[in-house]
Amino acid sequence: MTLHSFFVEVMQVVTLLGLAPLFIGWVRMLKCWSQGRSSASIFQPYWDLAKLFSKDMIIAENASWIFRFTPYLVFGTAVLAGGIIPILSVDLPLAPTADVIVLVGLFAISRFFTALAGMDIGTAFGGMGSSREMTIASLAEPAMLMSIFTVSLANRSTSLSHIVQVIFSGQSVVRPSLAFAFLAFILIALTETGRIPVDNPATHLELTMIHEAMILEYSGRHLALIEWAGMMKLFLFVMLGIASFAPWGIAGTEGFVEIIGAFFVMVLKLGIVGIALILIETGLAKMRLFRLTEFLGVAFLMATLGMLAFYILE
Amino acid sequence: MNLQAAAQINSFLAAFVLLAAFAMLVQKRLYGLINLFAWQGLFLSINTALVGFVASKHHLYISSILTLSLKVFLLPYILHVLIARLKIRKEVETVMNIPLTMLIGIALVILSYHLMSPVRELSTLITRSTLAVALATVMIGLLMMITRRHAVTQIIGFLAMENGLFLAATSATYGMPLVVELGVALDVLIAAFIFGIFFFHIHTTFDTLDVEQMARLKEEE
Amino acid sequence: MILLILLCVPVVAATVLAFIGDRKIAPEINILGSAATCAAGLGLALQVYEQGPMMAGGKFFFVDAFNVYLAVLTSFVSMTTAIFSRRYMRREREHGRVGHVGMRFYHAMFQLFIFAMLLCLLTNNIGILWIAMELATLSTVLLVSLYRTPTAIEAAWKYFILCGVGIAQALFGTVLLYFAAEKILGEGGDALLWTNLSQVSDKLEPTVLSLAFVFLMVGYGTKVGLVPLHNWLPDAHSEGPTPISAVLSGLLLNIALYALVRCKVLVDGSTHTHHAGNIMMGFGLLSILVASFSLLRQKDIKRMFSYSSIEHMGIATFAFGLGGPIATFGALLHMLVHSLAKSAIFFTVGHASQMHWTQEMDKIKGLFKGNPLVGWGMMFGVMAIVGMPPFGIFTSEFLILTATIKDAPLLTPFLLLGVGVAFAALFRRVQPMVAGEVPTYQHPMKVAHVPVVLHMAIVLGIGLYLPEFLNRWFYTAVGLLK
Amino acid sequence: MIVSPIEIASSSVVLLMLLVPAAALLGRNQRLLIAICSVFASAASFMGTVAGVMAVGSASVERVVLLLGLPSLPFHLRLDPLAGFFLTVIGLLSLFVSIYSAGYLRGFLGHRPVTRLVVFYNLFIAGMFMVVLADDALFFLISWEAMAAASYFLVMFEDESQENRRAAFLYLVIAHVGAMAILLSFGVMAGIATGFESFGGYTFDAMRQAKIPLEWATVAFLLAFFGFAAKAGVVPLHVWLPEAHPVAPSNVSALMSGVMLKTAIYGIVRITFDLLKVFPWWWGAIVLVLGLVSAVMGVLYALMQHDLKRLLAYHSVENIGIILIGIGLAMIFTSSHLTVLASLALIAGLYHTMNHAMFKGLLFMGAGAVLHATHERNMEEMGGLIHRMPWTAALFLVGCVSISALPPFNGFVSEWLIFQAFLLSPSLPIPLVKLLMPLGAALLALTGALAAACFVKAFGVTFLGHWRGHPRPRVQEADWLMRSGMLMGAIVCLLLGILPTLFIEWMDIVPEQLIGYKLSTSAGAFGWMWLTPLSEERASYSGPVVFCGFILIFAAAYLILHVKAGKIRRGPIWDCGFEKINERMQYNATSFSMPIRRIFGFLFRVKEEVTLAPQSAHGAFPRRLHYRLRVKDRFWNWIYRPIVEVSFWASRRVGGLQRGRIQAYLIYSFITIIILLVFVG
Repeated sequence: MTLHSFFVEVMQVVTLLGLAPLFIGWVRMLKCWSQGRSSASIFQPYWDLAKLFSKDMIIAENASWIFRFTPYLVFGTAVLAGGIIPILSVDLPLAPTADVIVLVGLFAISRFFTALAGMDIGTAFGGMGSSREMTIASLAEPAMLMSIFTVSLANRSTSLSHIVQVIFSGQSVVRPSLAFAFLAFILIALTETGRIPVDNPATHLELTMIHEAMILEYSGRHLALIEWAGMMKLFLFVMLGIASFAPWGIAGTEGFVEIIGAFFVMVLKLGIVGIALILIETGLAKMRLFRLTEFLGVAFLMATLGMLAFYILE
Repeated sequence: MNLQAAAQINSFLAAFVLLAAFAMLVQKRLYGLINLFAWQGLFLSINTALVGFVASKHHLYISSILTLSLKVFLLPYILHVLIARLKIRKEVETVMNIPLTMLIGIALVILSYHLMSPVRELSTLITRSTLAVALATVMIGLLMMITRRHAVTQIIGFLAMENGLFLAATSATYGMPLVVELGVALDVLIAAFIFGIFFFHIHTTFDTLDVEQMARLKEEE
Repeated sequence: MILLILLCVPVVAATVLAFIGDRKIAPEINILGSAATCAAGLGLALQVYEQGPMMAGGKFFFVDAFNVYLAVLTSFVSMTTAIFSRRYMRREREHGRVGHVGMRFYHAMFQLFIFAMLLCLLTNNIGILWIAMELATLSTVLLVSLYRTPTAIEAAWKYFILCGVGIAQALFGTVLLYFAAEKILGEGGDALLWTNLSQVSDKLEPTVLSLAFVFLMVGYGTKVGLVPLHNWLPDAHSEGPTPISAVLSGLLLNIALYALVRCKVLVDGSTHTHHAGNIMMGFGLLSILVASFSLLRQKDIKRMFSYSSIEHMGIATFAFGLGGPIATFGALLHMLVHSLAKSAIFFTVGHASQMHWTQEMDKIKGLFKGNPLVGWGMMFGVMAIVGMPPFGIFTSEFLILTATIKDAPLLTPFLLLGVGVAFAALFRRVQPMVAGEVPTYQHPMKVAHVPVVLHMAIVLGIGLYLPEFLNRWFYTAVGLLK
Repeated sequence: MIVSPIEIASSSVVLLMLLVPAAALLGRNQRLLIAICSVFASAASFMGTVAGVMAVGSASVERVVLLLGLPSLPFHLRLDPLAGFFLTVIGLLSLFVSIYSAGYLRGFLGHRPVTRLVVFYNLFIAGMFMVVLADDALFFLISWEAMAAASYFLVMFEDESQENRRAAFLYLVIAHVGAMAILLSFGVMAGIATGFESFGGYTFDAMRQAKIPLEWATVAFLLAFFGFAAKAGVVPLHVWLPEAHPVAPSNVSALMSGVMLKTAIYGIVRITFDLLKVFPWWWGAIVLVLGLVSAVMGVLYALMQHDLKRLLAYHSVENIGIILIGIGLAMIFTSSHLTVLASLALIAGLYHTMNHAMFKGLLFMGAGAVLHATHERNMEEMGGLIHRMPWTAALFLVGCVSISALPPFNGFVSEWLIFQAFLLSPSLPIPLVKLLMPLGAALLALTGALAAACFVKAFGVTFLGHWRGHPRPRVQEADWLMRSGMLMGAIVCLLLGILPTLFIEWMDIVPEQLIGYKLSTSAGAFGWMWLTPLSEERASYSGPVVFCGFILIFAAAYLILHVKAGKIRRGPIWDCGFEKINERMQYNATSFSMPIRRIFGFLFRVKEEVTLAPQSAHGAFPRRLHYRLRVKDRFWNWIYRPIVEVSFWASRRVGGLQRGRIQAYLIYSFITIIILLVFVG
């Protein structure tokens, strides 16, 4: 691996860290517009993070080390994932360390610890959040795997950068199975990133919240790390979707110019995705918890159908 | 005498033994039963003696005497004494109705004839025909034990079976080896003592000799 | 010579004990007598092992690998039983369940019984075999009713009548056998000698022999306790004093089976068909199934184990019926280990029921804590009897099962069903008895360690390592039974 | 080498056997007994491990024939890589558990004598060793049943309680029925091998040589699979497992759950891949389907439990299912001659065998430590233990993370391999199985996710929050022996997670001998850091990098943020403005799993009862509310109860033969004679 690829790696992580809040800002702005409100600046998330970092913290008396350890882990997994998913280029030295399954595993472990942190304090809400989160995840995660499996079956690899390369090389024609997989992926992405209709990132009404309920006790830099990780997660899912379904524009192994190009293409895609996301969110309303099982069931079913379709039709 | 006559007499006596068995099957009175048993023993011993004479098997005389003393005198005597001692009722009732019992008995006779016919063909002895009778007697003895519910009658049935066996031993094969016959006799004797003791035990514990009383040991529903 | 000693010692002991059977030293004499018998038996075994089959008393006795190992087994188990009965009967007497006469009677009859069984085994004359068998029955009848309780008397009566009838059938069979043999061997005693019969068996008239076998089967089968001729067995074995139950279950059944097998050999030799075998297999299988299902609902401990004896006799009978080297080998081994394990179980059962003065299993509890030897003895005994490795019975059942897979694959499921049900039933009952806390009404007592430990050790040993001499023995026996 | 592995192995068995009488003698001095026996048991297990490692490493096949058993069928011992692998698994966990028990058993001092426990504990380990060493049917079965019997007594150790006795009984009966089935299967194979003319057929060698016709092979396989499944706790034969494992002393449950079940896996592999060798694809399909069912049902039942050890026991069902998925895939691939994939799947299965042994052992040891400290098995009462027992908590957490298949721990690697095997299945020729594959992958994924949920519950409810029950016990940390036992387990879990390539290279000989393909050539192609099952285009995973990545990023974030460490205040819990929030208000096991119960409820017999106590004086609110929840296993009513009822019905019928009337008995013999006479004449 060359100096160049290391540079790319760093570039990616920086992009991730830098752009994730911006994307959130963009999404929020769109949301306000769509609801006819005047919006905060697109850079507002940065200010929020900065504020949280500078604050000092209150931790509940009986918080154990798990509670304090979780934010770093969540943040760490997000960054690590950023080094693996081809955002700008497929030529990543870290790419072979982890394929899609590992990626799902990374998200899973951060969820695992977030849920534990939720139970650590011993409030009703923490427990509630963890319980709901794990329930949803236990349906969403397999669906996620299924839809990704379909893609990787189609491209005969589970390593993302290879998938992208295969798609570039044009070996993989458009397939019905991929359609199923894509649909499933959208539903799951909404679930995993805690968007409407599954969870409402804006709410703090105790009984409706899921993700928020777990991190209720966090403050200061811990909260900042978790918020930031959350933003990155949304960003990463978008990137994951792009890489596995519409990777065109991601740079190959050549010089800097492509990467600059890839950067702008990516920003463009982000903008579009943001709009799409808002359209979905304004279109739907938050569901009751037990309606979610149907929602996720559909996702799971579709993903499995996609894989079946691959086996039957191709 | 000539073998023909001997065979005649032999089968005649055998028939008598069988007849006695049938009579026992339907005899209700205890004393009568014992007497019939004694008669059966008598026929048996005569038959044995006859066979011994015809076939000049002298050890058969001994077994005939054994039979006489044991089955005709000793056992009936013991039974009489016991009955007297225990002051048990004279009447015994049968469990099944007599005609049916008779029919079954006859069926048994037919069956045993049928079964023994191949064996008869093989035998060259003058007494071959009595083998079937012997089997029938054994079976009827068993049938008697089944139909009666009185300890004494059961024992008599058991002894009747023994008679049948004796008949078989003497008729089918001019007598078993002497040592065996002696042993069998000894066993019968011991058995006699044992059931003697038993009558007392049963009578003292259940103050009746009705075996129907002895049905405690069983698998519960 | 040794053979005569072997037979005389019990008679002498019986006569002596008939007079002084109620003295304090009577148990010791009893033990001494049976120990001497056992020694003689071992001597005889050694002789046979070195010189092969032998006759004695002018063809009157015949000893080969088959019966000598049973003779040794018989004398050995009767010795250990005598040791066990010392403590047991003393306690019974202290508790006033038997009086002076009873004790005399008990000891005398015990020795007489041993004599009868040994005579059964060693005689060469099928008639004598029958007589000895009857003698064995008669000598135990009154022992069964020793306690004079209504149930005991009832049991003894049934035992007496049913076995008497059965034995009568056997005599008829013997007569027929003689009838057939006489044509070949001429009249007189020789015609009943097994040695002669076995030589000429193929000349014997098949029809007669198959008829004879029916009667012998029913007759000796009654003594073996094969279903549906078994009804006397649970009663008799559960009502008598426990030492008697031990020898009845452990030995007498074996002897009867031995007689049956001897007859089967002749019949097979004559008819050249597998009829006899099939009949035995039928009886065996029926016994296994009926017995094992009956086990499920037992409440009386001794009754339960007598049902298990029926089951195991069924297995052995089945195996003999199956024939073939492996099955026969298994059957012989099974007879050996079963009688050892079963008598060991009865020893522990006797002590257990004495500790609680009841035979109801619901009342027996906490033996592990109360008396480890009894508790663990019973536990391991049961594990052995249900065929758990590494005990010997597993080996025999292993052989029998695998042989069945070969010769009668369709019967294997039934066999397994029986064995499995018996397993569940026995454990279901034994577990609560051995485990748990000691109940208040349990009183400690001194128990006879030696017999239990000895038996279980041998059973375990055979399971782990079958000595070469036993192996050779069984093989020669298998050869004889071909 | 100087001493051959099999010598070491057999001497370790001998050592364990010698401990039995020794323990019986030392019964007087319990403390000494515990010390000595733990030391020697650990030594023996260590020897076993060494032997196993050497056997696999040297790829040697050694035989020994003992002069025991039947003279014509002596005991055959054989140590080949497969046996060596399982020997390693068993030995390793036994080592850890033996060290652990040295501390754990002290808890019994003063309460009850542990002689029995120690004796059968050693017998148990010896039995497991012998099972994998056995090379003929008789010795295999003897060791198999010895193992079962020993564990039976261990389960029944605290025999006062009805519950324990019932569990032990159920366990023993099912185990014995299984053993009988195995016996039959051996019988069939031996019979084909030599036609029963001699005992020679009962050696495994003879069975290997034998050309067994397919229908008989099928019979043998089905019987054997039934038997081993009964031992492994495959649904629906699993009912004994959640009964027996919780009631046994925890060191024993660790061994039973961790390695005893694995002997069944060993048996399946041995019979299918080694003895029968040739088999149709649908055998594999059966194994695969049953594996999937067990995995899903196991984890779902586990989620419903609130007894910690019971929960873990159900997870054993799940993991056995996962292992069987791997084995089943391997069988399918083998039958369609895809050796590469077959060895991949087999490796995955065996890898998970190893992993499950480690983390399940660790978890049971942790549960034992909790039980030991709190005398409580019911999670509803627990909570907040992480403050009192930090070590146990941390180590238990490692177990939780591993079993939930999360990187960088070991559980993840094996499931990752199985997923790879699934993803490579399109090359299968059999259409029916091809359809099975995606469903299989889906269910496996579901299982993993549910397992994560279940262990968030297990750890969160047990160790986090506040103590729920009152009174609050005096809890103190497990002693150093118990901790070190668990620590070793945890370390192995981590190593297996981050260094899979080395491990695979070590155990690679097993599939090479059974299937005939060496995976490590491709798997280790990029050095020890990169695990690339087939090719790095296909898929790749690097445990070390992920692990280091974590470390680095933590470090970085932590350092950067603590340059100016804003001070941390400890404050009371924020109660969202509600009044007096107390520990009874925490989510507990039942409430945590409530949503999942709602979703998958149709799989169980769920009984919910809510009763309101009479209204209080002023009416508005009920004074107290009783909530009762019962979640039952459906299989009990479907399969087991009918069997019991039928057999008792039969028993009643049979009892009709014995009604006490002597005439009836006479009639029986009368009729018997008549029938026989007619039959003959």
